[in-house]
Amino acid sequence: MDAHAAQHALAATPAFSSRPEDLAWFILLLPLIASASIAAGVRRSTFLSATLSIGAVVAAFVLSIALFLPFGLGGYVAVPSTFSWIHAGDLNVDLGVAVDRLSVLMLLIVTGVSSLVQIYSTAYLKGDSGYGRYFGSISLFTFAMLGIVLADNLVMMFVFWELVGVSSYLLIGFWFEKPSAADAAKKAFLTNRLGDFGFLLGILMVWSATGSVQFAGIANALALHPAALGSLASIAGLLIFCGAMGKSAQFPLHVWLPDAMEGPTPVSALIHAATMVAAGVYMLCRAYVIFQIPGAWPAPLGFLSGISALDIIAAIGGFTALLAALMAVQQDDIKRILAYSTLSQLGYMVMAVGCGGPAAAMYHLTTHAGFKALLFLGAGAVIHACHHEQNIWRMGGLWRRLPVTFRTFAIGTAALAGLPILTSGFYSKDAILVSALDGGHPVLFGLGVLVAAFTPFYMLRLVIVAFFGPARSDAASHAHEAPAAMTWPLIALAVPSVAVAWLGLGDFLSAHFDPHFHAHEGGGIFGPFNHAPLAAMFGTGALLFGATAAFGVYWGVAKDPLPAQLGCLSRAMRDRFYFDELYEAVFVPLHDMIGRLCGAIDRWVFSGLIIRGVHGSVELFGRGLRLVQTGNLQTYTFLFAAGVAVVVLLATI
Amino acid sequence: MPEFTDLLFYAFAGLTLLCGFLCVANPLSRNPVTSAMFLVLTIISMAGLFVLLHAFFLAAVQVLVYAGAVMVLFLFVIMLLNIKEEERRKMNIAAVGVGAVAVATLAGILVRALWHATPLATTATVEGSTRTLGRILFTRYLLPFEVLSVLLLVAMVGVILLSRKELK
Amino acid sequence: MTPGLHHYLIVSALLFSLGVFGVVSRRSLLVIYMSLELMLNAANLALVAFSQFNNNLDGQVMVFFIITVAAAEVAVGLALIVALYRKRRSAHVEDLTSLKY
Amino acid sequence: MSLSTLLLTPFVGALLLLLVPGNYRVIHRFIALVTTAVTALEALRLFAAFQPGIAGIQFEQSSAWVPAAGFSFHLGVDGLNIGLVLMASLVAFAATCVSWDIERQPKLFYFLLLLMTGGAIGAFVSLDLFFLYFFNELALVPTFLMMGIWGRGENRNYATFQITLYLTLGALIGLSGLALLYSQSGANTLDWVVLKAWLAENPLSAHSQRLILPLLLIGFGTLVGLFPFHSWAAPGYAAAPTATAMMHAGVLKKVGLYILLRVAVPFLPEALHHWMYPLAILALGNILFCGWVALRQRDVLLLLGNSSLAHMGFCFLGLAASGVIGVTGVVLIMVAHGLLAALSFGLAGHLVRATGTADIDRMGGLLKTMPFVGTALIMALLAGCGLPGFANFPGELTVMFGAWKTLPVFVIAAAWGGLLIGGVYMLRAIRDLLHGPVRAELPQGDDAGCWRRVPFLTLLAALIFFGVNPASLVDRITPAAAAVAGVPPVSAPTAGSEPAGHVAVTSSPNHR
Amino acid sequence: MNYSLLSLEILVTLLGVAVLLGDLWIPSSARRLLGYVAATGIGILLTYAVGTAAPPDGTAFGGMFVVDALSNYFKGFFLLSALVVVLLTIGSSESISGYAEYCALILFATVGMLFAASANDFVLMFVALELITVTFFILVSYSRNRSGSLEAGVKYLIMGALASGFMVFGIALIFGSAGTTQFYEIAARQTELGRSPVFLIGLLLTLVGLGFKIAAVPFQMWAPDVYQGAPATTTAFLATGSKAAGFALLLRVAFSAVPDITAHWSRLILGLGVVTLLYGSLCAIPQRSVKRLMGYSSIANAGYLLLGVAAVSLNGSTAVLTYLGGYIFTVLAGFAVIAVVTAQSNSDDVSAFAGLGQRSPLLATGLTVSLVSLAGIPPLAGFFGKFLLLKSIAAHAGSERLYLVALLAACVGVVISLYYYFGVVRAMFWPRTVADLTPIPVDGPTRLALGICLIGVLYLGVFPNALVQGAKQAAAGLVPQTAIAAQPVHAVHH
Repeated sequence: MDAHAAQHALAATPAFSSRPEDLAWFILLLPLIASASIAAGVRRSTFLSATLSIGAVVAAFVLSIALFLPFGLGGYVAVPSTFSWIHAGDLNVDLGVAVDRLSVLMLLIVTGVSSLVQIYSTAYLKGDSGYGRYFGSISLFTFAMLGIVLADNLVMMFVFWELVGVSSYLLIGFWFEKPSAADAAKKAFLTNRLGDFGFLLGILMVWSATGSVQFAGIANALALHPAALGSLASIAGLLIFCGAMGKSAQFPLHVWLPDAMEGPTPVSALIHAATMVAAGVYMLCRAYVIFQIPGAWPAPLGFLSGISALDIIAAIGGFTALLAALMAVQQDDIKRILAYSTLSQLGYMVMAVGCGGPAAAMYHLTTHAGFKALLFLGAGAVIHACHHEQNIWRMGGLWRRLPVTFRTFAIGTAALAGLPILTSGFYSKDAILVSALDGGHPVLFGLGVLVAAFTPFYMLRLVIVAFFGPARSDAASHAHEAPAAMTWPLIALAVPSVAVAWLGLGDFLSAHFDPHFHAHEGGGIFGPFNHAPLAAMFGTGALLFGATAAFGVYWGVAKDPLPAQLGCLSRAMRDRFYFDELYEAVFVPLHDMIGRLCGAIDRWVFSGLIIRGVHGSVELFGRGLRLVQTGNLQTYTFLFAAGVAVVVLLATI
Repeated sequence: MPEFTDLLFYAFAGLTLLCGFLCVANPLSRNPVTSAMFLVLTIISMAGLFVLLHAFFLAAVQVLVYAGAVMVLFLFVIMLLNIKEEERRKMNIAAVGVGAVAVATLAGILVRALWHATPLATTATVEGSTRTLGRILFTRYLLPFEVLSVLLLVAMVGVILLSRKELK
Repeated sequence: MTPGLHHYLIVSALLFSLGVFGVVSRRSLLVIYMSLELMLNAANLALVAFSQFNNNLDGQVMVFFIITVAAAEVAVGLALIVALYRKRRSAHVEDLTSLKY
Repeated sequence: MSLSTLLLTPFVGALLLLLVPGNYRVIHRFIALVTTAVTALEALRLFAAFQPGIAGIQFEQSSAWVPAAGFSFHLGVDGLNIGLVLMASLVAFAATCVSWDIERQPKLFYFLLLLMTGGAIGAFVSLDLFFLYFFNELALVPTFLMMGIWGRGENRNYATFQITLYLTLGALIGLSGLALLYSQSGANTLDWVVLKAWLAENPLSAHSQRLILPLLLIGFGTLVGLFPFHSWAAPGYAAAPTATAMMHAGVLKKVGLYILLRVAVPFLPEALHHWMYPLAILALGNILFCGWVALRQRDVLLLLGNSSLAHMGFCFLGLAASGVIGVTGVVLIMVAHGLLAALSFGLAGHLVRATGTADIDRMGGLLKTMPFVGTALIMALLAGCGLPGFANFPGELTVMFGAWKTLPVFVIAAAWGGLLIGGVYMLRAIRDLLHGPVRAELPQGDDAGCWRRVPFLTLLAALIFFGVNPASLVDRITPAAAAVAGVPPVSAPTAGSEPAGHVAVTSSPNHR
Repeated sequence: MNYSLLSLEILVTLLGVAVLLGDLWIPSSARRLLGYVAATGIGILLTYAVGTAAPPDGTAFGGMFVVDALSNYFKGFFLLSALVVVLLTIGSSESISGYAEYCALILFATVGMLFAASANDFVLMFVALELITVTFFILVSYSRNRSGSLEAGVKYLIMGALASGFMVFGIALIFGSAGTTQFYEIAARQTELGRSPVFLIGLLLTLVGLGFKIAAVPFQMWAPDVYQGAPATTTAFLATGSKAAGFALLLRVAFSAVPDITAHWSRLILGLGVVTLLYGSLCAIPQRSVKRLMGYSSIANAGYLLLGVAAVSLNGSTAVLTYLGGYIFTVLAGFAVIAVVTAQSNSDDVSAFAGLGQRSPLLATGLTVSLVSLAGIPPLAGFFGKFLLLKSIAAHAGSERLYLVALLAACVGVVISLYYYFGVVRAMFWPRTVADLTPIPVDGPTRLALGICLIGVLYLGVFPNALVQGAKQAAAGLVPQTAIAAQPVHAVHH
C-alpha cells in the first residue's frame, strides 16, 4: 500500500487506537486537515474556519495529554511506524514518528500554546479581512511544527523544518500589503533557508557516513563506530547546527527575529516564543548523538583540534544570549523587547546544549514556551488596548486599567527573570547554569550570570515604564481590558509559568538523555539550592542586582535616562549593534553585484557577443559570399575554369 | 630525316594553333568577323590533321559541316545583328591576366598528363572511310544516333520558337 | 621526329586551352561561342588521334556525334543570342547582369 | 488501452480539427480540450496500471518500420518515462485549457498544439531512439509558428528564430551522436532494447564512448539549456504564447534529458565518468549562473525562464553523478519541473494578460486583486525554490543524495546554494508582484474564474501529490534507474586527489 | 536484342511527337487539351514504369543501355517530375506562347533523362546529357517577353556548353586511355587505368560536366541566376529532373565504372560536398527572391548529396537515392506554390508571399511543408534522407576526423538553411496586417499536382520503408562486378 493511501486510512481510524504511534499520526494530521479544508473553501466563513482550526488543535492537545500520561506514569517504548517515502538505492527515507519523552513533551507545548494562541486570536483579529486565511496558515504552521517534533529521521525533520519556515513566512507576512510586513516575512524565510543550507549538507554527511537518516539508525551506527564520520565529525555537527542557528535565531543569523514582529502579535507568541524558534534547540537535542562523538577536523582546520563542535555551539549560544540581552535593554517597542529577550533566552538554551546539558536546554525550552507566550499575548493585549501603540514610552499606568493583563504579565516577567522557588523560570535557568558549571565552562557560566542580571533589568524596565507611572498618550489613558477570549488564555498560560516547576520535568528529561539517570534524592522545590548551591546563589544574586538596577533607573522617569549616560553605546544597543546595516551594506550588495555581473555576462557575452555575434557574422559572411555571383558570365566562366584546375590539381596530387 | 607527312603534321599543327590563337585572342582585331574567319581556318587546318590521321570522312565532314555550315551560320548572325568590334571598353587586364594564369595551369596539367600518353595498339590499320564508319554507326552506336535525332528535332523546334515573333 | 600520339594530343590540349581562354577572356557572346566550338574541335582532334593510334574506329564515330551535337547547340545558341540581342540590343556579357547576387 | 492509442489520440484530434471548417471556434476548442483530456486520462490509467518494482519495459508494442535501415516503431514504458508521459499529458491538457484567449486563427493554434502534444508524448513512449528524435523534432515547426503568430513582445521575431535555430543545431548534433552510436556499436539499430542487450555483450570501446558522449551532451544538452548553451531559453519563453511556453518549458525541454538518461547513462558509462567533472561544473553554471541572472530580471517571464534553467542544472548534476539515486532524482525533477514550469508559465501568462505587462516593477499587491492566481503563483514560486510538499523537493533532495557520493563537496554545496539564490529571487518576485500595496494604475485584471482554475488546480494537485507521496513515482522509477545505472562507473581515482570528505565517505564501514 | 527494354523511352518520344503534331489540329483556344493529353500519357507511363509491367532487367546495344533497379528507380521519378511540371503548366497554357512545344520539349527532356538513367556508356551518357541540356536551353529562355528569362537562357547556354566542352574532352581522354567507353569494361580494368594520368584527367573532366549538372561547387555559378530567371515550371523541372539525372549518372560513373578510384577520391568529394552545402546555405541567407533562394538551396542540397557519395558505401548510395526521392517530391511541391504565386503577383519576392497563410491556406501549407521538408525536419520526406546521409557519414566519423567535421558542417548547414527557409514561412504566416488579402485561386491541375507532391512528402516522411527498400535495391545494383568496400579503399597508388 502506498504511503498516501496509508495516511488517509490512518486518518480514518478511530482516535483511540491502542498504538501510541497511531495516536501520534492522528495528532499530526488533525491540524493539516483543518488547514486543508480551510484552504479548500471553508475560509469564507470566519466562524467555521476558527472553529475548525481551534477544534483540531484542541483535540490534538487532548490527544497529546493522552499520549503524555503513560510516560508520566512510568513510560513505555513506542515502536516507530513508517511509510515509504523515497527508496532508491542506498537512500531510504521513510515517514515515521518517534514517540518518546522528548517528542511527547514537545507535543504538549506545541498543541497547548497553539490552542491558547488560536483562542486568543479569535478576539485579536476580529474583523480582519484575512481571518480565514489566518487560521488556515496557523493550522498549517501547527502541522509543520508537530511534524518536526514527531520526525524520526533527519530528512523528515528537514521537510517539516522547511514547512515551518514557509508557514511562518505566511504568518509574518499576514498583512502582506504592508511593505514592512512583506519585507520581514521575506527576510525571515531567507535567513532560515541560509541555516537550512548547512543543515542539509550536515544530513548528507551523516547519511553517507552512517548509511541512515533515521535518528535510531544513526545512533546505532555511531555507537558501533564512533569515528564513522572521520575527520568531518565536527564539521558535520556544525553544519547541522546551522539549521538550528537559523530557526533559533542564533548569532549571526539572529537578524530576522526582531523584524518578524511585523506579524500579528499572537503569531509572535506562537512562533517566536514557543514553537518555531524552539525547534532549533529541539533539533539539537534530538540529534544530540551526533554532537556527542569525539570531535575531529580535516587537515586544513587542524588548529582547531581539541575544540569540539559542542564548544563552538556553546560559545555561539552564550554570545547570542549576551548580545540580545544588551540589545533588549534599549528597545522601546514592547514586542521588540520581548523579541530580543527571546533571542537571549534561546542563546541560553543553545549554550546549555553546547555545555552538554540538553536536558537543561529542553527544560528551559519548556518553561520559556509558557511564560514567553504569556508575555507576548500580554503584550498583544496591551497593544490591542492601546490601539496598536507599541512604544512603551507612550503607555503608562496600565496596571490599573488592564488588571488581568498586568497580573499575568507580571507573573510572566517574574518567570522570565527567574524568581526563585515561585516560578518555573528559575529552575530551568538554574539547570542551565549548572550544566555550564558541570560542563567545565566557567566563562560561559559567568556569561550566563551576566545575562541573568540583564534579564530582570530590561523586563522590569518594560513593566515599570508601560504599566506604572502616568499615561503618556491618549491611547494609553483610554485603554480598557481585552475581551475574555484574550484574557483567559493569559490566565491559562500563567499557571504553568508558576506550576511547571513542581512537576519534576528536569528529571523527566534527564531520563531521556541518560538511561541510567536517577533522580537526585531530596529534589523538591529547594532542590537547586541543595545540589548546586553556587549556581542557584549566583542566579538569585543576578536577579536581585538586575531588578534593583531597573527600579533605580526607571521608577518614575518620563524618558529613558540611559542614552544620556551611555552615549553611543546606548545608540549601538538600540540599533542592534548595526548587524542589519552591516548585512545590508555588505552581503546584499555583494550578492546583487554578482547577480548584476552574471546578468551582464549573460546579456552581453552569451546572448550578445556569442549568439548575436555568430548570427551576425554568419549573415555577414553570406552577404559577402554571394557577391561572388556577380551576374557576369565572365566571372562565372573564369571561376569555372579555375575550379576545374583546382579540382584536377587536388585530385591528382 | 623527317618525312614529308611529319612536316605536314607540324605545319598543320602550327597553323591550327596559330589560327586558334588568333581566333580567341587576336591582338590586332577584336572584330567577331575576324575571329570567325580564323576559326574557319583553324577548322580547315584541323581537317588536314584528320587526313594525316587517316580520318578521311571526318576531314570532309569537318570542312563541310563546320566550315561550310556552322561557321556560315555564325557569320550570318554577325551580319544580321550587325555586330561590330567589341566596343573598346577598358580591358580588364587583371581579369584577363588571372584568367590566363588559370588557363595556363589547366594547359600545364593537361600537357603534363598527355605527354606520356601511349597508344594502346602498335600498328595502325584503321581507315576512317565512309563505309567502315557507317557500319559502326548503325550497329553499335545506333542508340546514340537515334537519341541525336531527337536532339536535332529539339534543336529545330527550339530555333523556330526562339526566333519567331512574339505571338500572344 | 615522327609525330606520335602525344604530339597530336598536345596540339589538342593546347587548342582546348585556347578555347577555354577565349571563353574566359572574350566578352562578345558570339566570340565566346566560337571559343566553345574550338574546345569541341580540340576534343575531336584528340578522338581522331586516339582512334588512329589505338586502332579503334569508335573514336571517329564519337567525333561524328560531337559535330552533330555542336551543330544543334550552335543552332539553338545562336537563335537564343539573336533573341537576346533583339531584346537588349547587345550581345555583350557585361550587359547580361540583371540576375546577380 | 495501449500506448499506441495514447500516442494516436492527439493526432486523431488534430485530424478531426482539420475537418471542421474555420469559423466554428467553439468546436475547435472543444475538440482540443476533449482530446487532451482523453489523453490525460489515458495516461493516468496507464500510470496506475504500471507495475512498480519491475525493471523491464511494460505495455510494449513493436512493429517494423524501416527494416532496411534497422528501425522499428517500438513503444514501451519503464520507470524512466512513465512519469514523464503522465506529466506531458497533464501539461498538454492544462496548456489547452489556458488557451481560451486565443482570438486569431484558433483552429491553426489548436492544431499545432495537438501536434506538439503528440510529438512530446511520442518522444517519451518511443523506445527506438530514432523515433525519440523524430517525435521531438515534430514539435519544432509548431513552436516556430506558434511563437511567430501568437507570440508577444518586441523581441518575438529574434527570439523565435533563436529558439528554432539553436534547438535544431542542438538536436542535429545530438542526432550525429546517435548516428555515431548506430555505426560504432555495430548493432545496426537504434532500438533501445536491442541496443541495450547488444551493448551488454559488446560494450563500446572507451574511444567510441568519448567520441559519442560530447556530441550527445552538447547536442541534447542544448535542448535542455545546458550552460553555456542556454541563452535561447529565457527570451524564447518570454516571447512564446502561454500554451507554447508551458509545453516547451514543461515537456519538450525534458526530451533532451530523457535521451541522455536513456543513452548516456547505460551505454556510455565510462565516458560519462570521464566527463563527470566538466558536466558537474556546467551544471553548476546552470544552477548558479542562471540563478544569478534570474535575480536581475525584472520581467516575470524572463525570471521564470531563467529559474527553469537553473532547475535543469540539478538534472545535469544528477546525470553527472549517475548511479541509481542520481538517476531516480533526475527523473523525479523532470516530472516535477515539467508540472511546475507549466504551472508557473500558465499563471504568469494569466497575470500578464490580465495586467497587460510583464514588468515586475509595474505590478504589486496582486494577491489582493487576484487571490486565486496570486495564491497559486506563490505556491508555484515557492515550489520553485525547493519547498517540501511539492514534487520538486524530493527530486532535488534525491539528486543531492546521489551526487554526494560521487561529486566533490564543494559542488554539492554550491548546488544547494543555488536553491538559496532561487529562494532570493522567488521571494523577491512574490514580494514585488503579489505583496505590497495594490497598484492603482494597473488594470483591474480578473482573477481566474471557476473553469479557468481547472488547469492550475490540475497541475497543483499533481505537484502536491508527487511532493507528498514521491514513493508513487520513486517505486516506479528505481528499478529502471537501477537497470540503466546498474553498470558501476570505473572506481573513483585514488584518494590523494580527492577532497577529504570523499575519503571519509568511501571508507565508511557502515556504508550500506 | 530486346527492344522492349527501350519501350519507355520510345513511348515518351512518341508522346512528345504526338503533342507537337496535335498542335496542328487543335484550335488555339483548346490548347490546354494538349497539356491534359501529355499529363495523362505520362501518368499512364508512370504507372507502367513503377508497376509490375516495368521492363525486366537487362542490357541492350552491347551493354551501352542498361535497365536495372537503379534506372527504374530514377525513371519513376523523372516521369513523376515531368507529370507534375506538365500539370503545373496547364493552368497557364493560355499565356504561354507555343504551349504545345513547351509540353513536347518537357517530354523530350524527359527522354534525355530516361536515357541518362540507363546509360552505361560514356557516349550514350554524353548524348543523353546533351539532349537534356539543349532542351533546357530552350525551356529556360521560354518566357521571351521577360528579359530575365533570356538572360538566364544565355547564361545556361554558355555555362552548359563550357561544361559540355570539358566533358567531351574528358570522354575523349577516357576513350583514348581505356580504348572503350563502356562502364563495365572500364570497371574491369580500373586498377590498371587508375595508374594512367590520362585516364584520371579524363575522368575528372567528365565529372566536371556532371558537377555542372548537379550544381556542385565550383561549378555552381549558373544555378542561382538560371533558377531565378527561368519560368517557375522550368525551374521546377531543372531542380528535380535535371539534377536527378546528374546524380544518376554520377552514381553510375562513380560506382559502376570506377568504384576504386571514387574511394580514393572520397575525401575530395567530401570536401567539395561540405564546401558546396555551406556555400549554398550561406549565400541563400540574404535572398529576397524565392526562386533564387531555391537556386542556392539546390546548391546546398547538392552538397548534402555529395556527402552521401563520399561515404562510398552501400548505405551512402542508398541515402543519396532516398534523399533524392524525397527531394523531388519536396521541391516540386515548393515550385507548384511558387509558380502559382509568381504568376499571380508577377514577382517572386518574399513580399509577394506575405500573408499567404490567410490568402490561400492550401498554398501556404504546401510551401511550408516543402520548405520544412527541405530543411530536413520530421515527419516529412526530407528528414529521413538527411538522416540516412548523416548516418552514412557517421560510419566513417569514428575513424576519420574529416568525416566528423563534415558531419558537424552538415548540421551547421541544416541550421543555416532553416534560417532562410523559415524566413519564407515567417513571411507567409506572421504578418498580422497584410495589405492584400484577396484569395489566390488555384486551378484543378495545380491542385492535383500539389496534392500528389504533398501526399508524397508526408507519406515518404512517415512511411519511408518502400522508398528506402527501393533505394537500397537500386544502390545494390550499382556494382554488379565489384563489391563496394565499406571503408574508403586506397586502391590507387601512384
